[in-house]
Amino acid sequence: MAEIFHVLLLTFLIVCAVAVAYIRDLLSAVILFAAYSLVMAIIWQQLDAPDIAMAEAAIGAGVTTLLFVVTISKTRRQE
Amino acid sequence: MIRRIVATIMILLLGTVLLYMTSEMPRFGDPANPTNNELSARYMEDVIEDVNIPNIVTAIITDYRAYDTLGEATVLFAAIASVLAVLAMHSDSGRGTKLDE
Amino acid sequence: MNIIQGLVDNYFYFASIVIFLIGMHIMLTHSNMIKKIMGMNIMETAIFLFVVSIGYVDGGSAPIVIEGQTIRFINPLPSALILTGLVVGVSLTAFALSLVIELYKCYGTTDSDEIMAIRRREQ
Amino acid sequence: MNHLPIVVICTSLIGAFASPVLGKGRPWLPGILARIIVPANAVLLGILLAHVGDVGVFHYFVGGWAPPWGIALNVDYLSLYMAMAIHVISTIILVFARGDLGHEVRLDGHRWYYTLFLLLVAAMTALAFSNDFFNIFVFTEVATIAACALIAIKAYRECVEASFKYLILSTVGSGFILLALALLYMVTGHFNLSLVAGEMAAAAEAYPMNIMVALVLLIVGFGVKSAMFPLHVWLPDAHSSAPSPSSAILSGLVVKIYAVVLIRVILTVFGRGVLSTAPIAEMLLLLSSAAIIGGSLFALAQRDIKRLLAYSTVAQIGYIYLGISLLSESGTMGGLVHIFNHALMKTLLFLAAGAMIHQTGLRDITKLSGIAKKMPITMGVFSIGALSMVGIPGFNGFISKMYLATGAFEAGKPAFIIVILLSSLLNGLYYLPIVVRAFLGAPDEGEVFTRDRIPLSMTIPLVALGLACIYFGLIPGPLLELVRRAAEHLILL
Amino acid sequence: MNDFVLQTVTQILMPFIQVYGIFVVLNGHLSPGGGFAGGTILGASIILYALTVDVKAAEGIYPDERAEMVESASVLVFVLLGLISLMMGRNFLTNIGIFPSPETGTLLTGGFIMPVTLAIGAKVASTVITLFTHLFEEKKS
Repeated sequence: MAEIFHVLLLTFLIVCAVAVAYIRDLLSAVILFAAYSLVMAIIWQQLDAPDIAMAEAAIGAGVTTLLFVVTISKTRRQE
Repeated sequence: MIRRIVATIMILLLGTVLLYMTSEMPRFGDPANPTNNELSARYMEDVIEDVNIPNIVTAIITDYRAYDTLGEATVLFAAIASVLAVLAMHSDSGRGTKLDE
Repeated sequence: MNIIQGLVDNYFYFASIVIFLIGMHIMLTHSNMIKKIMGMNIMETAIFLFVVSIGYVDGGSAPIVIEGQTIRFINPLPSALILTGLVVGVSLTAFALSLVIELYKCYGTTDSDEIMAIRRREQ
Repeated sequence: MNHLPIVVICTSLIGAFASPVLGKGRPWLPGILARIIVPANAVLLGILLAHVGDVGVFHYFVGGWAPPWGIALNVDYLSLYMAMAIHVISTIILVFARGDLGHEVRLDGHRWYYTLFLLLVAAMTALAFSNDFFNIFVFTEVATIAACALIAIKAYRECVEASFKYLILSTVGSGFILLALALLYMVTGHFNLSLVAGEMAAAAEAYPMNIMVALVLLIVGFGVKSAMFPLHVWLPDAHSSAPSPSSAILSGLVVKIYAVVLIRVILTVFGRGVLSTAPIAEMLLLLSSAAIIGGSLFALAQRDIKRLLAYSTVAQIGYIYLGISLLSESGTMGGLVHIFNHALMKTLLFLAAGAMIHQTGLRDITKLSGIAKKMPITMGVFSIGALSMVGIPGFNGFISKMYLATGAFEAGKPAFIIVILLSSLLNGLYYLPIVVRAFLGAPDEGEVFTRDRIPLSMTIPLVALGLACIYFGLIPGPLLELVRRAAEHLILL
Repeated sequence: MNDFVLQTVTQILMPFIQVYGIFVVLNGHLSPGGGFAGGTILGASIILYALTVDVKAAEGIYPDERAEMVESASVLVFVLLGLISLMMGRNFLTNIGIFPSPETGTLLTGGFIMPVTLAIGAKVASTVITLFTHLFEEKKS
């Protein structure tokens, strides 16, 4: 059961990564990246590494996304 | 365009090698893996005696391998210093000027 | 068949290698610099996933000692190192993004090919 | 005494951490601080070297935890040699920066410049001493960020672009390094270099793919950072657009510290057992020969003096890798001694070029004809550097080339002697015209060179470097003794 | 952004987020979390305030001079803690045996782990805020 859940999460990660590559709207790509980070945090919780899960949720989904959004607001939104 | 094709081919080649290697790796989650040696055993068994705190990960990053954490705080410091330096230096004069004049 | 069986057994490694390759592909083939940095982040998190899954042990639990209980833990060392790696990644991202903002002010674009074209025109 | 390596690293770090606060409103203070700390550390390293001569090489356990559990520092002759080189060359560059930096970086940026400089020195020293894979990764990142920022701090847009390109390629390299050390950890269960080396034979038996892929990834990862030949694309832009003191430290030291780490990893961790199973050393030989010839040919086509020097660095890195991958004692010695010799020469050339650009604003080598009438001292030491680069006997460049040639002969690969001779010829073809034109040529129309003085803080480092080039060319004994011990340590393993 | 609901909710939530961040920092050695995660949460709370209520006010809370002081001081504290053990004749960054470590499971246990975690927390929070304000505002320095 846990394996199926893991495979689903990993598939979601791969789909997100491919989508980031193909979406030309940078803001959407950043939002997808935030989703990717959150799923990554869940995976780390599943791998019994709660310390990294917390750090990833705060750093990956929070700060990195924020920095990207700020940069895009300063520059161009389309690729 | 040629650059993209070359990069794609290189990455596909690298991917084939890496995935082939993946199939030969120690099995995922196996307690008999080479990584589960005396090193991780010591961290788990002696952490209370050595460091006197229950969270093993924190014990590793702030005591056993505190030097790495010092380096990592230095990375943060380097990043913030770099960002401040770059943004401050380019704030007004000199922006957009070319090199050879 | 051995290879397929190996890949299925090591599905976490498999997935992280695939994501690593996707991230690297974004980094090397896209000309938009913000996309490049996103690719860099994806590549790094893929490696982090790889490292952490090395430390996973079937039936292990989170590495926090509870007095009087002897249970099997996952290997704590990769987790500890990746905690460091995460911060390194965000530092690199922040610095790269500040360079992108500067480049946008200098050249009016975030596309490295366009910057190359502008430089060639000026020479 | 045993604590000295960590004291050296920590004083640089403390200086770096304190500089932004101390330098607020007092832009001269961080420079003075740096010019006190780095020479003082060079002296401390000299004391440490004498101490190691008495008690032999040792490992220092940070936090008191012995290797499998904690991080060890490797205090041997290779790390001491590198750390000494870093501190001696940095001292000279820092003295030069006092006169030159005002023209390249705005005054309120000086505190950041010295902060980043000290961070870079500390990170490189830590890399030289480190005996732990993850520690190497962390300090590699510190050095990468600091080096990129030292380029981008100059307020020109070319610098920002070069810095970004450097950062992106370096990050790919870092990713490869992290993946490689994960692969090694996966099959050996350790991060400590010595312990991984101990497990290597068994692991190579059981998981040959992992070991081979990790080796290749490490070579590519550190190869990008140290500008190994086909991966050098970032170097010319980065080193030519940076402020002159930055160019000097980047070309003289930063690319080499990665080369040294790679050499240490390949020779002590993987060892000859793994190297003999695949033609890795032969590949490195071919790549470095391509670097030597290709870098020189590219340099021949340049007109911008700093760009020319940058391409020359690509060729010289080729010498270092050539010497190491010959796998003979003289070859290794030649490669290692070339690290210091090239650091002296290239620092000298970049600083002299910086002084010329500083006085005349000219970067085009064809416009520099007759400049020796204006700046005789600068051009004089530039000629010393150029002759040394070409490998004229009596200058230090000759010593390393001689050892490289002997090493090629010892290894039974005399074909590489031809490569070395050919590259000396090419070096002559692009360095000597500059010198000849500067001394004998007449100034262009419109360019009136009147004799004037550069600040003493710029002359002294130039003259010191010039004298050092001659000194180590005539009396190489003590340096060679140190290098021989470092090479023996590497070869025996 | 001038959305009243958003501003009110943010102002109500701010103290809770900050208390949680401080909790994560302080309990880093007893439960999951630590300086990195907690520091980021603390920093994120200020950024949230800046984004929804007022960037200028957030800068008033955390001006540049203070940021630079905290940046330098927190890392210096780390290095100096390591040097204390050096002065006592032990190796750099030695913890147990130099620093007092009361009984297991309490807040102050673990020698210098508490001060180090606090320093890292302060450092990370400060870095996050400074990065945001500088990329967002790019003031003249």
